[in-house]
Amino acid sequence: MTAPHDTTTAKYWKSPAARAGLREEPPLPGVNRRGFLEAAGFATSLVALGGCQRAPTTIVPALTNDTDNVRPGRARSFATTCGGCAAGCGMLATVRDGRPLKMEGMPEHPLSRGGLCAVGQAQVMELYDQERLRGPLAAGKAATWSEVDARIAAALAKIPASGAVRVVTTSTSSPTLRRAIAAFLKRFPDGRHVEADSVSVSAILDAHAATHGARRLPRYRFDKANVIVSFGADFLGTWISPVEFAAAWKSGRALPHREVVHEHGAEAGGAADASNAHAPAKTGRTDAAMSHHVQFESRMTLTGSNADVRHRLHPGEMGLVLSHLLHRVARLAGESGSPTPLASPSISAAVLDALASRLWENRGKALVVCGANDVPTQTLVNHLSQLLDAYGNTLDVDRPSQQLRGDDRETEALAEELASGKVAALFVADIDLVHDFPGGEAIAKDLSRVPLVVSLATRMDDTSAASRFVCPDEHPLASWGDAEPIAGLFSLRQPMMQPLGNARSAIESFAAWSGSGGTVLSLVRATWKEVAFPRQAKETDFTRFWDRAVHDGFVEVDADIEKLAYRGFDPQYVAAAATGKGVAVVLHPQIAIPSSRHAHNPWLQELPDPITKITWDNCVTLSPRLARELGVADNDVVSLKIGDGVVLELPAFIQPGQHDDVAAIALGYGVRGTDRFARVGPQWLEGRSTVGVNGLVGVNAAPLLRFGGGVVQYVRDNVQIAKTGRRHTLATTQLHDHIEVPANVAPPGSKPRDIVQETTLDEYHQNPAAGAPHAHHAAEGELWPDDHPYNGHRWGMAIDLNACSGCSACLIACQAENNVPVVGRDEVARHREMHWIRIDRYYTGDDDDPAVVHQPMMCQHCANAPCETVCPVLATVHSSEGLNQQVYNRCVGTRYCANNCPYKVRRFNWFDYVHDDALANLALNPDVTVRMRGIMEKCSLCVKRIQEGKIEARRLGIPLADGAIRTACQQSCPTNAIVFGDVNDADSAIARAMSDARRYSVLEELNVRPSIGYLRKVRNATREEGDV
Amino acid sequence: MSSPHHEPSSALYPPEPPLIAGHKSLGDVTREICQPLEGRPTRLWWIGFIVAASALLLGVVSVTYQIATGIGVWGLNKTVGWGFDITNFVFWVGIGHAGTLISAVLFLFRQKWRTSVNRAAEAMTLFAVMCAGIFPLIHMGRPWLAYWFAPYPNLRGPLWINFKSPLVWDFFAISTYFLVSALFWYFGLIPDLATIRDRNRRGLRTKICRALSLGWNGSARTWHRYETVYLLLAGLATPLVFSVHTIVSMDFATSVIPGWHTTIFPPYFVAGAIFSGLAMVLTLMLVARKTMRLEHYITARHVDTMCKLMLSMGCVVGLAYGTEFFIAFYSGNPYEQFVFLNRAAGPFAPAYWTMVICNVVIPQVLWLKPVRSNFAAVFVVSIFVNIGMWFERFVIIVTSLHRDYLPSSWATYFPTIIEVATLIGSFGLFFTCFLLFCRFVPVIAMAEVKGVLHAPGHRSDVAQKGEAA
Amino acid sequence: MRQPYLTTALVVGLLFGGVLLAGSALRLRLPGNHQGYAPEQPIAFSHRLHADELQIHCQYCHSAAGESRHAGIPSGEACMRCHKFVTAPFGAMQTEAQAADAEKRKPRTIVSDELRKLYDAMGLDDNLEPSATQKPRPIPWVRVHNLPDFVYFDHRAHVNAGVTCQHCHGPVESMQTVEQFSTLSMGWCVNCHRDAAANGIQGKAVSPSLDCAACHY
Amino acid sequence: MSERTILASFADEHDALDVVRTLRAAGYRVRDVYSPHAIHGMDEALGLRPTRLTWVCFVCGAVGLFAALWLQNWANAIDWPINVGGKPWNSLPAEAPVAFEMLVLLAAFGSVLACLAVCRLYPGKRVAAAARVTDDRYAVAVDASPALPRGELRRLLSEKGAVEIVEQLSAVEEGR
Repeated sequence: MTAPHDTTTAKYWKSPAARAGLREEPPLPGVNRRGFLEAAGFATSLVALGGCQRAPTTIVPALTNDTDNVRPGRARSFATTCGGCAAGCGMLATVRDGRPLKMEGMPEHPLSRGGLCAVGQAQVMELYDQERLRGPLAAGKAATWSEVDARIAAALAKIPASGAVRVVTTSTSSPTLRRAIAAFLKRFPDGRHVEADSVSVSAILDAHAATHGARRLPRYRFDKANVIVSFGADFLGTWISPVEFAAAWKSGRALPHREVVHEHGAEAGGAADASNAHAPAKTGRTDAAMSHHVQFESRMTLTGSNADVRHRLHPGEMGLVLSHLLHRVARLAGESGSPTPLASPSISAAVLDALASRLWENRGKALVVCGANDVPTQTLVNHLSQLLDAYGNTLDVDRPSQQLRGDDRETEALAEELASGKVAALFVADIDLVHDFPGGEAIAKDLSRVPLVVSLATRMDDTSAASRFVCPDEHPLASWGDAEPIAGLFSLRQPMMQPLGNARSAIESFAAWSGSGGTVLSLVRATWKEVAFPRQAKETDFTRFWDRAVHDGFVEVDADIEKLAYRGFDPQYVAAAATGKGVAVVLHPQIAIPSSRHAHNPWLQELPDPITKITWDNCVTLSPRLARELGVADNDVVSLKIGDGVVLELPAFIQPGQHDDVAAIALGYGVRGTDRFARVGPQWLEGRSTVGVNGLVGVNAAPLLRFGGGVVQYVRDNVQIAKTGRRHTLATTQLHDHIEVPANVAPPGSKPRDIVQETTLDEYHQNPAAGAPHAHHAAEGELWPDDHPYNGHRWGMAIDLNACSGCSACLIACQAENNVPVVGRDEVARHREMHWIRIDRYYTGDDDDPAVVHQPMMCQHCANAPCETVCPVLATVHSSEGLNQQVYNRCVGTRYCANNCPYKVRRFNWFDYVHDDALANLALNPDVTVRMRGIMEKCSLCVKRIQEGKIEARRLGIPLADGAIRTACQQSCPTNAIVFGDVNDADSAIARAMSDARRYSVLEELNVRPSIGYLRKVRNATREEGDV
Repeated sequence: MSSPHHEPSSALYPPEPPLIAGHKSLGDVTREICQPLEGRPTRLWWIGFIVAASALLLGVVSVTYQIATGIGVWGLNKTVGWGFDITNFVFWVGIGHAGTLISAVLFLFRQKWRTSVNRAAEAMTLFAVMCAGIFPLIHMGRPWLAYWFAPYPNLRGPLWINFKSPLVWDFFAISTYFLVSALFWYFGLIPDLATIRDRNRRGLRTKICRALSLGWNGSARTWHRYETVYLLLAGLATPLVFSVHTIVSMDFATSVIPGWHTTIFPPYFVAGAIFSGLAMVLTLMLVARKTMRLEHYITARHVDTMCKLMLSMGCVVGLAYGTEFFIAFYSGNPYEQFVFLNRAAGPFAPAYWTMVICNVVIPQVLWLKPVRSNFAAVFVVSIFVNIGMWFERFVIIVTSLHRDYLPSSWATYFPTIIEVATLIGSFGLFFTCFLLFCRFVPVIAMAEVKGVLHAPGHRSDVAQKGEAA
Repeated sequence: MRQPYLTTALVVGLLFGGVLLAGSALRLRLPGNHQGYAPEQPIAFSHRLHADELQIHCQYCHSAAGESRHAGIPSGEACMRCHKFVTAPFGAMQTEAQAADAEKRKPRTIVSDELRKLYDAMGLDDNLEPSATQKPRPIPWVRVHNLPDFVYFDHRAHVNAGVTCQHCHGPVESMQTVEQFSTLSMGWCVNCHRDAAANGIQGKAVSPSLDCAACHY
Repeated sequence: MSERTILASFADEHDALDVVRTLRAAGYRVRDVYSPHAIHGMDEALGLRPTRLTWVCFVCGAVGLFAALWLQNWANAIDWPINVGGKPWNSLPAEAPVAFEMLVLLAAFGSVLACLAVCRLYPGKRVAAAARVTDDRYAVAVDASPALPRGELRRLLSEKGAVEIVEQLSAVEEGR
């Protein structure tokens, strides 16, 4: 990596010494975080002050000198590694005035390739969280580190030689942390590091142990696959490493730029005109490479919603269908070995035949993934992958994933050990055993019998509450750390600010308890020197190696891992069908709240689930038919009962596309402490609380989990569902799901609205403009062609619906960038969410088994904007660069503009939204205002970034380069679905996108001439298969 | 010298009941109309006043709460940005139309029967426009900045206003309408104020009347100019009446929202406004007639004529409903078709059918003479029309907004108690003002009634002139 | 009978004139216009002394003006670049130096009252050594130039376009206490932008934007 | 002008109208007639010329119209042209509503204020209106200068139905 990072704001810093104010090298004695916060304070006072009277405000300059690196008001980006989940994506943190503000993806990072998911971006909210523990606790009381360390040491000293010492963490790929834990455990004869994942893929590793001889999680290469078959794996949403997979998945489906083929050479008009000369040849048929994605799943996942072909499948039948598929492929491969008569599956033989031959034809380029945490099923997948020559091609086991390595057997064993009282000391880091694991309540009881329980949780979770000592880990944004998500990919984490309290990195804590001590920086450096540095030959000097790592954020070195050998084709087919098992309940992670760790994040809680569009709650989703049979409607509270007596009461939500014998519940809700959100929204006469009857946000579904077959079972059969008669309103951001209007009010002969346009790959090959419902209107003349010429820049955006997976990372990017307030459940239920960008999710076709499309929707910046005409006070007008500007100062709040917006993208400040948490306010972007009540707001196309880009280019005396300005949503998008730029710049990516044959405007017939173009979705399936 | 109750002498003029019944002399008119102002208020008045003032108080409290807390206390949302607020606005503007219509338009058409009702109708106009004017003000997110609607020189560049916005047109139309209506009303009131002034020699009332009557002495030269200017005002007010609701309708007609974007709106709104205004005038007149003992001034003939007018307007409104549906069907525009089907069968269907039944079906009973002459029945019909016209505006505003182009953004709307209280409060304001008006201002234009006392059919004038010649 | 009209006209005219006169006499301004605001600062820093007499360039202290949205208030450390040595007015220091010369001793450190405040803030004792008791703390300067809500001003864009500091801030180099020179009203901004678009800045053609979003976002 | 006037009151408008015609035919100067309501034909009988207030109305209306058109054009197209919804800077149709409203507003207020001015009506004006002319009497004020035969006049008035005849020396204002 040699090219300097070029972002809109700044270069990364080169060495830690050059940067002032961090914990390691305080530049001036006595500079503490207060100095920085006060320095930062002057930016917020700008926002807070107003009115006509002049109350004196103060400007408090930083105490330290203005070094070359810190300029008040200038933001700079630093490379680091995301700590949001175990995936370890590369991240750029934008830091201004000593505080990290905005998390963005790192384009050069080999895993995430520039994207960053919603969770990763929302970390700032967790950093600036009032309730994050900021100092050690002993027996619930604040203590000092030396005191706590001494007491822990004393307790450890009392452990007999036979005493079991267990360190439980979530999967961690951090070499330093693993070393620190190992060093700590070395002292104890029976010391073990247990990795436990709240959502486990243990079965995949176990299956590889069976077929390849080692517990190993392959790295899935979706970018190398021509055919992707997923059995319930939500790899675009929550499975293992969604950002990495989404980027790779998209790169296997990217369509080349093609323009409309005109018979008479007529132009498509508008923005297309200028760029035609520079465009590649206008071609007829091209064989655009696009992978074929088939999804078998029981519930509607984000991945399923993006599949070319989707089949509903009972979770209990997955093994059977896989067996059939494997059997067919084996026959094609000439492998014998299908002696077992198999039950016939619900998927038709023709479908399986076609799929098998498609897979076989694409062997070496086929990828079969399975989300089931079931060893026999995963073993079948491994055999199938072997037959399809996937290992070494679409599956990488030589540089495997280390992102998830949890072993459910060990977790189960730990639970048993706890129950038997064998454990003498337990250290729990980054995982909530009590809340997230089977038998959590029993674990809570057992914990009280363990002589020493130390929790390293960052907040008071159920496990911490049952621990004697809480030694909070520092937030990933405020401490050093590292990760090795893929064997040989060392990713560094560096602090972005001075710690806000007295928390201590887990690395440092374990080092302290093992007696070796050391600061986290010295420990990380030591690890890198001893582990990473020797595995590469590029740099010979460790300091240079280290500096490069700090600058780049990651280093690629040799993987130090043994090769695997396939043990031979010997499948144990799953013969049984799923019949007779009644309704199964499927427990799954939610995209917004992938684990209970993030339940305290208001941004994520208010992030609508990409499929259900529900915020602030989990629920039990039922298929329309099952709901009909049970007589359940949306928002009815139902009770779920499984034979062994667990009863759960949750509101129901009808989810089209779900299997009829499945009820699905999201994990990670009902978390201790979420009662804090009871009053998160505006408080008024009819305002309702954000929390449910249990006083928490959502209900914890983990009590339904069980150990079985050596794994945690996320599917439970024979669940009894009954109505309770109570209702609980689920706050959804979308009321009408279908692209067609309701049948009772549909005009006779009406067709679905062509808001989202799509076509099939075959049709696209015939005609790149296939799927357009009518001829382009844009070419028709303007009424006043000379009045508004747009001679300078003209900003535009194109959104590739074929790339957009609906993951909603852009929502959080926008929220962080533009200070979008959190409004709470009641306000969302009243359809008053404030997100500037939303993702419209439409169902098409059959209600029970629909196809799904996702469409990001934000202000379209129409050239003939209906909103502008109606504003009486000129509060929304058009800029000379084609932006629809919203001027908060001038807005009097008639809401006429919002009414007249055909896209309904304007958001009104119904109340003064809460901004009284001074700490949380540190996450506010000082370069964008915080709007008061009574003001309309909406997407500004990140005009702050546009201004910044223009001013910087002018300052440096260079022309504004294409791509120098990136909007927040564009930056974050894992699939690069969003292109932004100057349409008047004929060489720009946006001009090319705007002239693409797939490009269309939503509601083109209104002739409002949006500046946002959409690129038509293409499904690699026939119309029959894909429900197009 | 002819009697005031002159029988028409020619067959050309079929016998008509007199405009003013009860053989009144000029002095009777003065006395009977001034009496309610000079005596103590009746118990009925007090009851009405207390009820109205309580409603007003409720409204004041709810509006204060709303302004202090935010528009969020209404049930609006990102999709339905206007609900009760603009519904009430259009409703009250509509009510405010009959007054000026009766005063000005009927004056131009020389409809002498207007004299008994024009004063009250004009007052009603003023109060209704006041009620209407409050809603655009409080519906703003930042009502304290409402003065930004006016184009005044400022230190912002200067930054003017958007003269292309229908809301600016509205601002000009409503304020002009209010000012001109107030002027028209006051101008017509001057001679009557002089009458009150001259009846008493003492008291605060006399002092106020002396100041406000501007030294009116009934001189023929003044009357001569006064009549001309009154005619001019009527001539100006007539197109003004039509312009106001035309402009109000443009708030919707110039938008892009299906169900709003339609050229039928100006005439449709004007007809609807007159319809609702007449209904409210009828409601009030029937009440005032009973409670203020004005049976001789507001006669069956007045009510009958008003009923006929109302019936015809109801038919126009019904025609508009039908035309809208037909054009939606005929246009082939799926969005437009959907909006109308959604009105009739969607979530707000009850509101739609309430509107149709109240505005189109029920007024048809007015074809029957017995109904028109049964004041109780007419009263009930007028109440239904008032309800129906409120729902018409609700239907237009809310059903069009709640489901427009992108199904993803479809939403519902349900009013909060604050909105309901504000609506009640606006009625409170209206009736409080009206009751105060009944107490302090002659409810019937004495000078005008005196002018027609001698002229049932006005044959006497002609006859006299002929004799004199 | 003309008197009433005459009287009315006269009264109205007098009232109007009175308001105008009173307005200008009392320097009444429209709400929000803080022209002339000159708050007392925690340290009586004199721009006249530093910028005029000593000819220190504005951006020596306000060093971020060319690179950042904010011009930046200098940190205490920036002051210390000079005031490590200059601890009191020149005259006083000279007198002490002469006295010390005369008495053949090392000159004592003379600290003026205002600079004492700076050293206090920096946590320095009488000999300008880090104090054991006093921790450094930033100096809470009072903001003079304050824009209304929802407005951004970028120093960088203006400084690099060639707008002089004095253009907006007025003759700061002549001010003992800094006061707000311009109205900072929107019209003031807009008219300057219009003027610059037509006439350029110091003969250089520039393209100042009149778009709302140039400042409002 | 202080002169002697005979004020004759009538109970019926037609009597008043009749007597005015008769008196004027007989060469008497009828100063004014006071009535509780406008009497049809009285302007003719008194020989009043049509008022020119209509022209005031027209001029005010024209001023309102053109001022509004000018303001809108100047503000939106010349002083600070701002792109609103891609519409042209100045478009007459969009300016029509405001221009019309301003026309009506200025015309209405202009003519009323002008009328009050020419009629010398203003707040606080003290009048000595003839008795009951704002109630139920019609009063005819006849110039009773000594040159004219007063007895004859009184007789004529009684004959025509005057219910009351008063002679007074008063300041009589005369309209233009």
